[in-house]
Amino acid sequence: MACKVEAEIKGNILLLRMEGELDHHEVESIRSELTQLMDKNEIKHLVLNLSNLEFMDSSGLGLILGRYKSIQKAGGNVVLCSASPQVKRLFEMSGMFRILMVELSEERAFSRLGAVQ
Amino acid sequence: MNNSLTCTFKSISENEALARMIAASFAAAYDPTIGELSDIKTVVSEAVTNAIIHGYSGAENHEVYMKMSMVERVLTIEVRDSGKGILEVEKAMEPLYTSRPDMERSGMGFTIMDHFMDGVEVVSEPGKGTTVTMTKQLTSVQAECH
Amino acid sequence: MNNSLTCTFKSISENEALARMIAASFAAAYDPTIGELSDIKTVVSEAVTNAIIHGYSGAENHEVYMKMSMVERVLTIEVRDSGKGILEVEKAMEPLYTSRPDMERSGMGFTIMDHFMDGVEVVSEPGKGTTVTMTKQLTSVQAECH
Amino acid sequence: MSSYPVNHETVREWIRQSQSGDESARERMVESNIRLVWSVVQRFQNRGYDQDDLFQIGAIGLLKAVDKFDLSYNVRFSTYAVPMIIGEIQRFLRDDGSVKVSRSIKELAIKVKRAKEALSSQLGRLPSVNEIAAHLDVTPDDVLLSQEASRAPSSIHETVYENEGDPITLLDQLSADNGGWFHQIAIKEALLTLEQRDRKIIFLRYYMDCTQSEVAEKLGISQVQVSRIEKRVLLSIRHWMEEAQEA
Ligand SMILES: Nc1ncnc2c1ncn2[C@@H]1O[C@H](COP(=O)(O)OP(=O)(O)OP(=O)(O)O)[C@@H](O)[C@H]1O
Ligand SMILES: Nc1ncnc2c1ncn2[C@@H]1O[C@H](COP(=O)(O)OP(=O)(O)OP(=O)(O)O)[C@@H](O)[C@H]1O
Ligand SMILES: [Mg+2]
Ligand SMILES: [Mg+2]
Repeated sequence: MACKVEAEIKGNILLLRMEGELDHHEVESIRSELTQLMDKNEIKHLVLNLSNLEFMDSSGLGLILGRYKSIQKAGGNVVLCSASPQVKRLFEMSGMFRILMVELSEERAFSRLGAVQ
Repeated sequence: MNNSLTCTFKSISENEALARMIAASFAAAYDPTIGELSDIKTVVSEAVTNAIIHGYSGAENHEVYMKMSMVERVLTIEVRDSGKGILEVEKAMEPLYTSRPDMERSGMGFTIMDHFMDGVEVVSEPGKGTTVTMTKQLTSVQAECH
Repeated sequence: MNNSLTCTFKSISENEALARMIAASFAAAYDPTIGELSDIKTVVSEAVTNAIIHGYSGAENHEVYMKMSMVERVLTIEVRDSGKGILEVEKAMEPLYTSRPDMERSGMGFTIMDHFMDGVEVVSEPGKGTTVTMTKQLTSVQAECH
Repeated sequence: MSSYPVNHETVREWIRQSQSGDESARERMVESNIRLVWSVVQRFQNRGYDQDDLFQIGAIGLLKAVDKFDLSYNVRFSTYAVPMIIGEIQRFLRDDGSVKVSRSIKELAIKVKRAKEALSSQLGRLPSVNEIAAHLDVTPDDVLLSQEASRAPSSIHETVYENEGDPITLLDQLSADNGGWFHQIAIKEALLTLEQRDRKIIFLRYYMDCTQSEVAEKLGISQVQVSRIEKRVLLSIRHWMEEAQEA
């Protein structure tokens, strides 16, 4: 299944809801759209809702890490609010949980970032 | 029941999903758990992606070969390319090592294969190509609910 | 996007389902209609079953070869065995002709392939094997949202 | 099932009678071709239709064939009837069949996801594909396909930037204090819990930056062994750290 990304912008926070399968093929096209979107809207923080992401491999890790780096430069944070066990395992394996904030819901992620701002 | 399947497909990124699907279909006959199936799909995705982006540097007119076999519930998956090969296999297999940080690769591919499978073997010759062979013992559904 | 895939698998009846799945996965990338996908699965099933039960008379230690390609939304499926071959192809393709009424075959396989696909070609040599090549034009995505 | 071979001339006679209004001849035609209709219907399995319903539709095709068969031609009735039966069923299926796979698969994918969750908590483990299929009353094929199919072509393509020079690892790229997979301090503590050889391997690998082969050489074991031990140790460290965190 192709990967669908739903983006929502609130102030300087970008919320991404990802759905389907995030592999190298999908990442290639999503990345450029995403960087454009982030630049254009002067995004500082990123919130990831991956609850409907059925599949991800290291290509997805690369995509998220890439965004993390630019977010970090801007002094922002990347918050993960939901992910399947398969995706969580990859995050764990690659040490992603050390750089991601984890929250239980989109709302809590927003309010936490609001506090950080 | 033992079985085997070989296939060859073009080195286009669309075929990462196709390879995953073929692997999942092959394994499905052995009634794996959804977790095992997802592991299998992940490692096939890693190996095929490597063949396409590293082995063939993204050139689409090449072929990737995949062989799967099942013997006594031990699954063996071989993914082979005739691409540029790996100079230092050891180093390539290190966690977080990538030769393509510019492509936002994270260098986790081999580490993931290693973790999700029972065994991973990489044979490569620069200029000739790379063969990754992975094995995994599937649990039997009965064995789990003792 | 054009693509092609070849695969080889053992002549065991379990692989009828595998071949169907592979064909479905290959075609699914082109977003066919449900009807088209079912047609494709059915004809692959017919051709592979023929290779196994007629070509190899049910012997399990042989190989069936399948090739799929997609060019401009024209799907070509080739199924090949190196089995006993067909003496009279014309006759074999007639509706209701079967050489195995004892197996309760109904002699409908080729007729179904003919109806579900745009073209079916059978090349066979007794003692050498049989190749069935089928083509089908998939509806274009636009055609349905008029 | 009453189906029996009927000779060619008898069939033609029945058709003649049937076409001139003899209902019982028409019925006999249907009866003697039940097998034929079924063998067509079989080919439409797995399309989500009741076989009996499809049989009824197929029988309509058969009757049309009886009514329309031209006795002046010298073809066998079955040769004429089979396409009519197939055609009738295909016509019946066409409306539904023209739905794009992507749409129906999406719907099934949602069901599969729910079933996965429900069965996981019910069984206390991840369900198998067959268990999900049985739960949803669909084929295992469909479960698989719903997990991964219909990959729409991607729209935007990006430019790949080529970077000359040494490859940089992620570790270099992530600034701050990130020194590997572990917190430096926590790992030191965890290391104390290890056997001597295991500790040495981890030390060489993650503090001295040795490759697996280098470690193997130093310890006089094979690289594969190093890899195995390392995997096991990392796992135990992770467990240790998780416990430490919970405590
Ligand atoms: N088939 C191959 N052909 C040539 N080189 C390869 C091949 N597979 C892997 N490599 C080399 O090994 C390195 C490590 O591979 P690995 O899959 O672990 O990480 P990656 O592909 O760089 O990043 P990631 O998989 O996390 O996206 C690659 O960067 C590449 O240099
Ligand atoms: N691959 C093959 N090798 C050898 N003979 C074949 C092969 N495929 C078909 N045939 C011959 O052609 C005949 C007709 O094939 P067809 O698929 O139409 O009917 P069937 O297989 O006999 O019955 P059904 O497909 O309805 O179960 C077969 O009975 C067999 O004699
Ligand atoms: Mg990789
Ligand atoms: Mg047949």
